[in-house]
Amino acid sequence: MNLLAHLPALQIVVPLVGAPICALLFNPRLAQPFAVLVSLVTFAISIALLNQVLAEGEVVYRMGGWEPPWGIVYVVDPLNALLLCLVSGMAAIVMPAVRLGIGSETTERSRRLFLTLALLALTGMLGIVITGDAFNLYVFLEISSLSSYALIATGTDRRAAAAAFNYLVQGTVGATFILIGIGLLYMMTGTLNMADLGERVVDLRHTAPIQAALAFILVGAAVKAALFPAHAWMPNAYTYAPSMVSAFFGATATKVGAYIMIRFIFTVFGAEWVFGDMMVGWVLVPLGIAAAFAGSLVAIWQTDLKRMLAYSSVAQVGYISAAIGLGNKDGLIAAIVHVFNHGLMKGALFMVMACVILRMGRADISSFRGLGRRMPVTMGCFVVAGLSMIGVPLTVGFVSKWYLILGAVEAGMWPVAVLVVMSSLLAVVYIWRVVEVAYFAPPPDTARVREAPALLLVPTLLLTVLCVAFGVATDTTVGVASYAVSFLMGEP
Amino acid sequence: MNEHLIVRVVTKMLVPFVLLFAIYVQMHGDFGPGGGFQAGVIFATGFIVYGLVFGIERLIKALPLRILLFGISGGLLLYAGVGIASLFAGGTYLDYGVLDSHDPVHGQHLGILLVELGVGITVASVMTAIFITFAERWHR
Amino acid sequence: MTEALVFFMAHANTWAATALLCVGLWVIMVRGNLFKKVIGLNIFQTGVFLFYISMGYVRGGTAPIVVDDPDAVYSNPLPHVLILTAIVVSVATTSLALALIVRIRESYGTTEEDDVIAADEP
Amino acid sequence: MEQIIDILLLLLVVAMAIAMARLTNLIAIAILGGVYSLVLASIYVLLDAVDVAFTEAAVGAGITLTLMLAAISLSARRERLRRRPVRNAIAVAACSVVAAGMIYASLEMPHFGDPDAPIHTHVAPRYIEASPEEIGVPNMVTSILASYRGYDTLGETTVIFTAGIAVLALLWRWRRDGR
Amino acid sequence: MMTALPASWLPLIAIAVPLLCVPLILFARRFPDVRETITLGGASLLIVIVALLAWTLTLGPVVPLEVSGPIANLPLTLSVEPLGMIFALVASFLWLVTTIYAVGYMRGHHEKNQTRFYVFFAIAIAATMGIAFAGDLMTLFIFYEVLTLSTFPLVTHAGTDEARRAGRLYLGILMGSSIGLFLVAIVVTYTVAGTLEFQHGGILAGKVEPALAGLLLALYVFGIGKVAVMPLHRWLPAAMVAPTPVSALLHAVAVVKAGAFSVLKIATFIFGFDLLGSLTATGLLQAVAAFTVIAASLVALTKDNLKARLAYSTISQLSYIVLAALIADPAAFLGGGLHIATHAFGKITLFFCAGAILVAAHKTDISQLDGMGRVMPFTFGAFLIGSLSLIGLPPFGGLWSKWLLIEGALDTQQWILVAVFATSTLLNIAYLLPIPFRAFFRPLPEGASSRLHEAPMACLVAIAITSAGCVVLFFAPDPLIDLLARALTRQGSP
Repeated sequence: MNLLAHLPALQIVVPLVGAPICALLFNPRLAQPFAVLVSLVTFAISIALLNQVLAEGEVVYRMGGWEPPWGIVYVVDPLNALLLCLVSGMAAIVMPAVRLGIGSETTERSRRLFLTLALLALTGMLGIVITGDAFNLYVFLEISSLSSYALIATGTDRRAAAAAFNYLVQGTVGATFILIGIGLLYMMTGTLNMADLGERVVDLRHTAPIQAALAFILVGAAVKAALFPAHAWMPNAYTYAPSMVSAFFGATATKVGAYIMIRFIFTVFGAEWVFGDMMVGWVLVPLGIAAAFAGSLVAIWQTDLKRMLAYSSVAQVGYISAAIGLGNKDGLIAAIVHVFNHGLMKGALFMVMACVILRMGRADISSFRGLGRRMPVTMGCFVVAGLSMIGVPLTVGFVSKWYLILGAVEAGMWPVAVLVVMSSLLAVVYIWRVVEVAYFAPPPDTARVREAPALLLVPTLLLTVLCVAFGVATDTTVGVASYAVSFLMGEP
Repeated sequence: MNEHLIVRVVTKMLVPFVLLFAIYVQMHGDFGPGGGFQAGVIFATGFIVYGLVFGIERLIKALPLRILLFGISGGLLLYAGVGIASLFAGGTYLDYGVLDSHDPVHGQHLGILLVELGVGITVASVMTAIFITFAERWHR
Repeated sequence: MTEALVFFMAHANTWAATALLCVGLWVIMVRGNLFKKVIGLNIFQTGVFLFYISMGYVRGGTAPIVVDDPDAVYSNPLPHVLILTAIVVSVATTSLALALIVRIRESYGTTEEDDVIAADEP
Repeated sequence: MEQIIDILLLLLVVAMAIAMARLTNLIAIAILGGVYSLVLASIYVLLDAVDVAFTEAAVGAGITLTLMLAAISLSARRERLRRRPVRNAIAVAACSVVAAGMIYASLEMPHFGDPDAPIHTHVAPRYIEASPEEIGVPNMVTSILASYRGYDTLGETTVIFTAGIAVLALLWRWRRDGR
Repeated sequence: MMTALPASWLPLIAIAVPLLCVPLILFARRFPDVRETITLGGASLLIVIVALLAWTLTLGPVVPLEVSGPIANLPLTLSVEPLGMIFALVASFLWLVTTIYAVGYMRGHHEKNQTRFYVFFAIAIAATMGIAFAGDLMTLFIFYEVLTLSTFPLVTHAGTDEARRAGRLYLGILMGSSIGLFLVAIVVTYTVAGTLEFQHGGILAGKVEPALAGLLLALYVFGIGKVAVMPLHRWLPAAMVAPTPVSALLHAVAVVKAGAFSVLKIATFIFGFDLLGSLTATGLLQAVAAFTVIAASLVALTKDNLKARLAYSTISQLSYIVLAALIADPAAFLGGGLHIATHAFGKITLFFCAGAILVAAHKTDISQLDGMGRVMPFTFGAFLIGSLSLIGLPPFGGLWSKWLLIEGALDTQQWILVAVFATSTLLNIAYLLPIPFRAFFRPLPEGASSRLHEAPMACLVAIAITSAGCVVLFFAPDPLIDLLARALTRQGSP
């Protein structure tokens, strides 16, 4: 059996098989390393896939050997290859620190189920991203959603369960909307294969069901991506979830929603129609800008910093949506690059929160007083990641912002460009107030607060370094993104 | 409820038949309605009835979490395992055709049988486990 | 049958499905009781199921199980498969939702949304 | 004739749904929900979806009902009614948007039971004609479920698995584990 | 050296040297003497390198150095060009002087976190070098931001609430303007011109309709908050809470000069004289700058706090350079370039004196300075020199830059600007000269003289050097002017 030929399948099968095995490892000391191993292997596979795609273009894998459209196929193009790397990479980075069980009520005994759920969430997200079949996407969407509800609910705060329930209700409604949309598409075309859909939809665009399908799918995806005003589930979910869960989902979950949006718009419905006749851009861009402002403004007033980060995610999703809405090459590049970059920075920031919670017990703004001296490395990471949230040059944030503005200017949407930068200035406020507290305010007591343990510090540092590395050498991200765009815009 | 003699006796007689019917549904899925999922649900119903009548404690004694977990994971592993087997047999993932080198159709039969079995096992154990967890909370 | 009746017959199933969707959505959005929300979710999803199954039906067709009549017309099995999966998903969601409700009930002592929110007011 | 029954059952289902929406006694709602599933199942039978009907019955009237009752028995039996004019208005608006979308879409949908609808002409024929030879299983649903789209079913099993693990992770009391 | 590696690498080395000091300083944080020796060594080395560059530049144009940057097909280029050369020379020289001064000041004033101060100072200098040698807008922007961030800890050095407020204002205005306006302007420039390279005669000429060009010009002038054109000037006075060496860095060595330099460079090498001259927006912005010149001087008159008065004087002096850029005339360009140097020396002298007074006599207000000249004759002598140079009287360098500026205004028949320069000169006299006169001719309040003395030696040395610089610039401005003149001829330009 030639492994390379089966990479797409293994990408999903490895974590999918890892989950039940992990559930059976009754010895907790085994479960943790096993989960880490699985996530690492998964990450390796996605790297290999990315290289394969960059080398020989689109990779198609037929499940069960049935040719499309009768069977389910996996289609790996640069876009989902990049996202596979992001998702599995974040999982690999976050997984080891689960052992500390920060903000999670899991005990030694129940941790293996926690890890199982984490692997399932990983499986689900990867499945969403990699599949080329509309209904298969829904199935894996549900896998990732269910596992994430459960993971969030294992937070120590009792509000975690309530937040998870709200997420469950809204998430299910969103997913069902997507299901309706897929149903309408299927009804009109008779197929579920995305590529096949893309071909057959072309002649049917004028029909009402297709237009309705577009609406339903976009709304559903917007809920999953927490696009304002459908973001209601996110703040509580990320605030009360266990730290590692917030770190993982903060970096990946909303991105997957954005991916669904991109995939359906560009591969299935066809951009020129979506942005031309349907004028979806006139919905996505204003919503995105509104999200950017609303999210940032609300973030400024938060005292719980995990919540602050959640609201900043609302804003960042806004940028992504606005970038998609621009509908031109640079806009799409900006969207894809920002999906990746924001994953890095948000991951880093949530890891910082984990460090602080581990040491101070909570991530309240007041618990940051004087941390600049107490936890220099952690706060250093916060500053750097924060700067890239602001969009300072030499950080990833700057790159995505650059392409976003570029796209806006090219689309002739001057106000958008201006508004984007203005809203990004709000980030200065909500990041800097933390920096000030950390470096100017005196520490509350003389109690010795040690720097976070290596298990947390190393991943945090790693993500922070990546924030800068990909901000300086952008050939990987922007390169892959523009390659992906050439696929999506149909000039491979 | 478990002091009503008749109920208990009837249940004792009923449960095996329920399980038998479940197995029938499981096997008959190829020819008529039914299949792994339905069979699993019915199978679970059998246990649930048992638990309702004879008390959750006895059910837990009969099916401790370890066993259930083996069922829960085992079914899924069986399903995914078939896929991996077909990988080793030289096909793509879940390609049952290659399971039997001579007769693809027979391979398909075999594969379907196994995966349906996997579905059944997982569904049955999951449903039972969920019921036990709820009932056990209620019981205390 | 008159035109109108034909038209009605041609869309009745979809409209019924739509009605279920709306009832479900309404319950989810308006009712404060957590169980009620779960019920709403189920109704909402059954609406989708009905929609799919209806589109799979073929007039004068039979269930998609091979019968030894060469020119038998079968209904479209694919929607059935999709909905089987969807039903399973909805069961899974329901049971998880119930588990969450049990936890909420145990930590808040209520299953009413308002009380839960009120309980966390500082 | 069949059509008439179909319409009547549809009306019944919608009526039951509304009833479940209005009722406040949760036990009653749960049981009504079981019946609701049975009626739905009979509609599915009418629509030739026997497998789905079977599943709906087994799930709705079996598992879901049991779990509902088990969960309800852990908490208040009645829903507290409260006037929510604003939320009600929003909800009605949202529902009417959804309804409008669906009805708008339905106007150009292929007619109910129309054999020439795209879904009956594009992918499905292959399943109907070739599956007996390719798979050798008379029940096409099974052959699609387990083979053509077997991967979806693997996902479906994973969903169930997830639910099981999730409930255990959330509710199981670990001190009594193992023994 | 020259044979070892091509001259085009020298700019990179110039940036690297201060950065290399950083780890060394950190290692030596326990031993102040070592730490400061390292800084001094680094500074001297930097001067050597920059001087070397200047020499190579006189031999002929230096090939730009290109490295791939964050944005695809926008490489970061380091190129040597006369205007930047002047800036680099001034900055590197004054780094040395300021360090000498800082040694005396920080110790005499018992400042906390001196290591942090030296570290970020070094980073700021590195950023300054980057700005000076930037070959394209993107590079310029990146180092511009680095400079902003690296000076933030210096401005908030004290760590008091006041310092924190000042820091907020500082970061808010500089970040806000640069990301909010400057960046947008750069993106637009890139979209219309297709490049960001500084080129002789500008890159926008003929590629953009006047309205957009005007908008761009405005975005640049206001986007470069470091040049403190009103209404974006508030950060400069606020930053006065910082220790004096930092003020020197802000006002003379790096920050505001970086702003002025950027404006001058963009005006000349992005827009070009011809395009600039043809824009109506130029006139409007000239009005803004002129207003800043006058208004800032008037405000300065009202300030009793010495450093505050100097701050406002800086604001008005900076707008000189903005005006020079907007006059779009060779003479004015020379004047602007030269003013970067002359103002740097004049203003840094004044700040050193202010700091010396603070260290020696703990006096911050002008009204407290009566008779101090008797006690600190040296300091106040230097103060007088600095003032005269800023006013533009012989025998001090300030004369030439102001002269050239006015000449430029005359060339382009912009009589109003001539008037503006004249008025502001009078205002300079009005707000600067009273200070030394007070100090020398007013009697010392009773019983004050006993414990008063001159500032620490290191401070005096630094003061001596800078005030000497003012004189030198008067007698030998030609090298600088010649160098600048090359910028206007094709072969000398980037």
